[in-house]
Amino acid sequence: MGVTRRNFVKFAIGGVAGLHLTPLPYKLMDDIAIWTQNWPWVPVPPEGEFLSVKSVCGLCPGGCGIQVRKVDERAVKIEGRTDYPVNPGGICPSGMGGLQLLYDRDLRHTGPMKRVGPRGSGDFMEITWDEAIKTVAERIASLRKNAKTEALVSVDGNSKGSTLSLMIERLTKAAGSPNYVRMPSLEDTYEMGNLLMMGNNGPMAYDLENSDYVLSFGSGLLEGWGGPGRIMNAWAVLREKASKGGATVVQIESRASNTASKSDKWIAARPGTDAALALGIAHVIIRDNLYDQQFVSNYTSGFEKFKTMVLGQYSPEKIVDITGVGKEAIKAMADGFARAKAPVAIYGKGKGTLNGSLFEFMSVQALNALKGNINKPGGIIISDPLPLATLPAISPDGVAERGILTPRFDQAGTNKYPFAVSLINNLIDVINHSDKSPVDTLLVFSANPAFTLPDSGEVNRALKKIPFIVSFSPFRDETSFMADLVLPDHSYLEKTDDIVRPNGLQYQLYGLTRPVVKPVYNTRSAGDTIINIAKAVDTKTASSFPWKDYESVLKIRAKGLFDSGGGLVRYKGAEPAWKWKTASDGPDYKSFGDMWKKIKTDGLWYRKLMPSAIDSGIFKTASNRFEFFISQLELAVKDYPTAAPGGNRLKELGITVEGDAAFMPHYEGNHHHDEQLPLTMAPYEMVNLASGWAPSPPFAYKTIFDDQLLGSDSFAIINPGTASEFRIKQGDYIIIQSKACAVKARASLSHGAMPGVVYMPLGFGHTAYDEFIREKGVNPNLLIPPGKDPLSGHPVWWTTPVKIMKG
Amino acid sequence: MKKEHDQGKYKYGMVIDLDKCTGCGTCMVACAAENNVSVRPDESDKQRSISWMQVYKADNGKEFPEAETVYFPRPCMHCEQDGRGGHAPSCVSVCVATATTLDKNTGIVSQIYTRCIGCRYCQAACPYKARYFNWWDAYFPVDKGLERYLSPEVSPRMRGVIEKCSFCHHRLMRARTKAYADGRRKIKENEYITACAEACPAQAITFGDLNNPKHKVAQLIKSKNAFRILERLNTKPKVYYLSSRDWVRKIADNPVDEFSPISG
Amino acid sequence: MLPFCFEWVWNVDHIIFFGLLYTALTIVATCVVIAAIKTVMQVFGFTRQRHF
Amino acid sequence: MDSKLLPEGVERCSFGMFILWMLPWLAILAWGGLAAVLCLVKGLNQTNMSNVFAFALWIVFDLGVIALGAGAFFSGFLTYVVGKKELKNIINAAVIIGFICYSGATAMLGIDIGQPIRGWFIFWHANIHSMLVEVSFCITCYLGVLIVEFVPIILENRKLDQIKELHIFGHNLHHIMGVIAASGTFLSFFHQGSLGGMFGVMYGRPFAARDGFYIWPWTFFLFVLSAIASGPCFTIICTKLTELLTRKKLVPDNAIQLLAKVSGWLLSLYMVLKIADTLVWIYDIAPRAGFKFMDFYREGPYGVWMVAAELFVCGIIPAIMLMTPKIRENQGMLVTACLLNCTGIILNRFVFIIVTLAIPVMPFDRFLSYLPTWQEWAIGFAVIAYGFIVFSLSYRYLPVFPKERELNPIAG
Repeated sequence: MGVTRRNFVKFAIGGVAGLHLTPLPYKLMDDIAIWTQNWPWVPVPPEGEFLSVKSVCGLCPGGCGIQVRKVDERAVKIEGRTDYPVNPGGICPSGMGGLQLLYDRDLRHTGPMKRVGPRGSGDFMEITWDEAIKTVAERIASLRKNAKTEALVSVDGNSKGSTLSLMIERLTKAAGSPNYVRMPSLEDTYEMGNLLMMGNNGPMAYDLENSDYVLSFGSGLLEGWGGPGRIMNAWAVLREKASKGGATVVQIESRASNTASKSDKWIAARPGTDAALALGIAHVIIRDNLYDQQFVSNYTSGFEKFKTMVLGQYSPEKIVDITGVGKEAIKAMADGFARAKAPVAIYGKGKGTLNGSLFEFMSVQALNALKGNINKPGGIIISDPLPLATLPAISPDGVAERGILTPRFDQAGTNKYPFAVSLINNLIDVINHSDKSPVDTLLVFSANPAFTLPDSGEVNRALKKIPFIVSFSPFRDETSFMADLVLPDHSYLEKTDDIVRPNGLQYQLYGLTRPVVKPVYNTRSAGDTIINIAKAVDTKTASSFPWKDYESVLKIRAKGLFDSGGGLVRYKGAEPAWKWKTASDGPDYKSFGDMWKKIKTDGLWYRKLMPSAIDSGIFKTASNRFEFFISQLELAVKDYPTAAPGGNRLKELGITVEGDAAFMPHYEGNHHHDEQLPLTMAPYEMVNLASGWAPSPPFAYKTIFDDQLLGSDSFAIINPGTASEFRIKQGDYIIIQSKACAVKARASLSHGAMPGVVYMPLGFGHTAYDEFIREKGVNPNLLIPPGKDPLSGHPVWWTTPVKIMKG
Repeated sequence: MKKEHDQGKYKYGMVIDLDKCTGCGTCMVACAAENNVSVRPDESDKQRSISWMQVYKADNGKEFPEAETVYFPRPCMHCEQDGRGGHAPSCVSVCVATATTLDKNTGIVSQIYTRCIGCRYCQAACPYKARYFNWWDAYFPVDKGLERYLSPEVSPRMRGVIEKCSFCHHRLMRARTKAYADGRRKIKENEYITACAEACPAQAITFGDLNNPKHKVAQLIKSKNAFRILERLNTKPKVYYLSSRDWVRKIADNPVDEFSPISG
Repeated sequence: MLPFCFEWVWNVDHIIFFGLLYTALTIVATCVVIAAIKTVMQVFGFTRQRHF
Repeated sequence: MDSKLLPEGVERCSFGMFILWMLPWLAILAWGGLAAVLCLVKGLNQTNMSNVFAFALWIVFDLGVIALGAGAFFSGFLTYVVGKKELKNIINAAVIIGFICYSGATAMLGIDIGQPIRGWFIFWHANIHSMLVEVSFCITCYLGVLIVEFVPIILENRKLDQIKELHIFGHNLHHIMGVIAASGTFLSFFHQGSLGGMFGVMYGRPFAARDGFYIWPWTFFLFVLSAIASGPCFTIICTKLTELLTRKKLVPDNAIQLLAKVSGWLLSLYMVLKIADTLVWIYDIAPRAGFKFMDFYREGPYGVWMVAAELFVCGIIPAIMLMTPKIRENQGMLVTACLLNCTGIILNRFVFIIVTLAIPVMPFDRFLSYLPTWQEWAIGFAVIAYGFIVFSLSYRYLPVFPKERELNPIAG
């Protein structure tokens, strides 16, 4: 049969029909289905063995327990730990996204770098570790050779008492410089206030979990205050109690923050008037005889003077005028606070990391003293520092001895700032007001002053003047972009480091991070780098650092915990660590070796809450009592010479009131009033946006609302009434101008804002990092002029006079 | 209706205590990290960014200083019905390619990414806006290194498909595998919880089997403060909320008539 | 669409839906095939082309 | 130049003129093609659609175009099934318009889905409970039917008709047209209805949700009705536009008047039902979901005026105009009524798509609005340009209007 036209057609039709009886078309369909599901650009995470590694979060001083889920060598998820006392299971959004901060190549310095572009550009060239260390060491060595060691300055953002901060201070001193400068923090305010009123500078904490009445003076408990993991859990505990009618939280804040919204009572006091309000409450408590008379008569001094002042000058009528809070509300707070079993008045605005006003804090602390709730359940807890071993003293040579004795550039501890330990803003001032920067080499550790300090413009000007800056930051932050040399630290997931008593914790806890993954990039633990640098400077400097590596330093210090006796290294979670105990617990380890091994795997050593009794001499003031009338301050005013002949000592300290009130907690009044700048700018912090040194993980930007950040614009919150005065509508661009600077933002109208106040979130406006973080919004620090808090000399963050206009 | 309780052995659900919720967003981050949701350079484009767990913000509408804020964390509601008695949620009954189904045995509404053609009908049908479309390819630029934290338990999605909260279904699988390895047939109450419930620092989220009276969720939903969002639509969501504040319960639904407060 | 797929269920819904669908398709296809076959037949002269 | 291809005995403009006329449409088509490539290669991020506006301009275009394309199946039904012989003079035009509408809509849908390459999953993994599956199946099948209906018209081209096989085939196809038209009607009925059903079954969206009959919400029937009420009007508009552009009378008045009359009656029936439906919606469905009628129109540009425009200006008025012989016999009035009718239907589709999605259901959610990007407009306009191109080509080379020769005798 030949191939005729007819046959061909038949064959074709038959073929097509027959084909459909075979599985071929269906198989092909399926293959196409599978093929359409494999795109080469969709990442396929490799499978592997699942592991879980316990550690501690090191992103903030809150020190939450974390466990990291791993697939082979890759860390894939961070979760909260239930076997860690701080945070039963939960962690904060930043901690949750920590892996992005570990792996994102554009967020991190991937190795030691030398700057090649202009300062601020972020153009670096990778060099070897040997070269990097040699460069720093030579720089320090040359300062030592020329006896100019004071020109070496370290800026340290690590929490106080951590081993790393000791090492940094040690390196600075051993090289011969007194200029070890810490970033300003709330700890400074606490420390100064407590030293003045109680003579005690041990860590202070609020026993929130056991409290039944929390009077919060602007503390953003839900904005990331203290250790967010712990505080949020404490919040749940308080809520649980509240549902049974047992706990009240009163939030005093001018903005309807999360804390204000979620608390039982929101009291909107004008920004900057907290001291007046606290003293107004004190007035009612004293007037109505609601204070703890036994405590006041047995353990305090200067009460009569305080009483006279408070009754004379802080009548509710006056307070209503100052704060805008109603008389009934003041009375209700006084009653609530004084009649509660375990009340506590807490201080520290926003996240509780930026310093506050010293007199404000002391006014709040006075309330606690009136109620006598010091080292009592639910009150404030003053305890001894962790019993860590001290490191052997350094052995400075002649050069260093000379250098250490030169005056600090920041004038901290001088007659002008007698109680301050370090004042970085003064350092910035000094640099900007000299022709040539007195600072030759600046070492920056775990800090980002170019972004986080007020008046950022001035800070950057100062940084530009410094001849040589070395950054140890693992992150590509603004300050490291100003650096000439970067010696990147590991991230907290790659190194062993201690977290010495997480922020604000009432019981003693030592946390230890561990390398969860092998270093992802060519970085080195800053502790090791410090030792390496010291060894490379010269033998004399090296002799102060006789250790093999940083971990051995940690181990030496931890030995102190063992020597103190007791303590636990395992936490079961059955009984919360904040439950008050009468008897000491532990130990649950055999030897120091055993203890250290267990700490290294589980990351903790702790003691359950058992503070020293009130009568065990915790007040170490001249009177051995809690001082309402601060003798040490009186001494500093009356006995110290004035800076300028014939000057007013009080004025020099920044105190404006006269008479006895100057030596007691008092309200300084509003001196910022300026016709040209009729509004107040109050920065605010958010738990889901990092505003400190470590950046927010990109994940956190999912949680930011689009009336907080939209595209590259951040929003300033304004009351609709105020906005209508300026004809500003939701989403309009506005210019906010202060003495320091003018910035552009968009307006977000909210009834949660106090009329006349402009609220701007801290943490936006980065100019470094990568596309997730860079150029998003504006940094309110630019607006904040370098004010000085009376007496402490620290920056004033929380009220800035501004004006706004449509932009 | 009477069949409703016989349908499945398990009915996993969630209770979110809005009095405890602080709006911190940890649930959102935990969810994104657990489920390989990528972050785009501009996450402020809320209409196109992906967040299976989304925290909504609402206020009581009053003026300063009476203004109050509440946060509604909103995962997929895993509805049981479409609102007119159909025994599949709105999104499931409309899906053209059977890419999403309601597992009658667990109550979980699944999403098969490799099956989805991206018609977005489910998105239009969902009143909770719980469904998200991948307008872009997942953002894991080459050399950025971010793909290293991806979990192999959840398959990353390609552009052009819908994704949504799965009640961390892979965690159920994990728990089942573990129970099986231990020779148990049942998983314990806290063995299977979602990443958001686990992460919540304020312990506002409780997760468990609504069918099991011993589970905390089953007890919590009996509270007089318990409610669901848009209850009137009758979609029978398995995510419940608790709030002692009347105005919060009131704005969770669209009441035509007067809202009657329950707490004095 | 075809009984090979796991979505396929032998229930009333499917029978009605696909029943109607395939009926309609079959009718259309049959008509076209008939037209085609008729054309082929007429072209090759098996039947005479009718004129109207 | 192309004179051999032109139908016999009719006048057509010069080839150069024709090319000039086609150029702008081709340009728009190319513009749309570029947009389509961008959307296919880069993804739907090229549009302004979002998780809120999951359906947007394209779907409005699709639904509008499919409703207006209903003229094809309904005229076919009237011609072949009911046996209205006078409609034979317009059925070709109706079929071509239908083909344009459906093929254009299908092409747009191909771009609109996130994974076009998996489009066939609709058929392969069909979920028969989804209205969209019903739509897809019926539209695809009906597009096939339209092709079968279109092929004989193409085969009537002078050159093609000379090929014996094709001539016979075309002839044979004509024979089966009755059956094809009937199945086309069946398929069309279901997909027009399912398109309405798509929105009516969104019970989570009280703005769109409707109760109904068996599995079909009332929108199912309303969409069918509105489509067959407006489709013929669109056919009339297209014919009138062609007559205007060619300056020729192409269709006898009786055909047009019949279509207009049928449209008018259907539209008035639709209006009665639509108003009843709206009242039920206002007084039953919305309150059940916790909404007051005015809640839907609290924010944004979509106010109550849309209801008034849809029901009265573009509903009742054209219905009366079309039903009144005096009015519809006036050419200007006829076209106005047809335009109003079509506008009303597009407005209806717009409301069901865009307004439904724009109105938040969760009370604490926000109202959002949407503006299409140029890519979306380009693809929308490209479909229009495609329509002009196909219709122009058909008019030029095919005997679309059987009475053209009779009505326009060439002098000499």
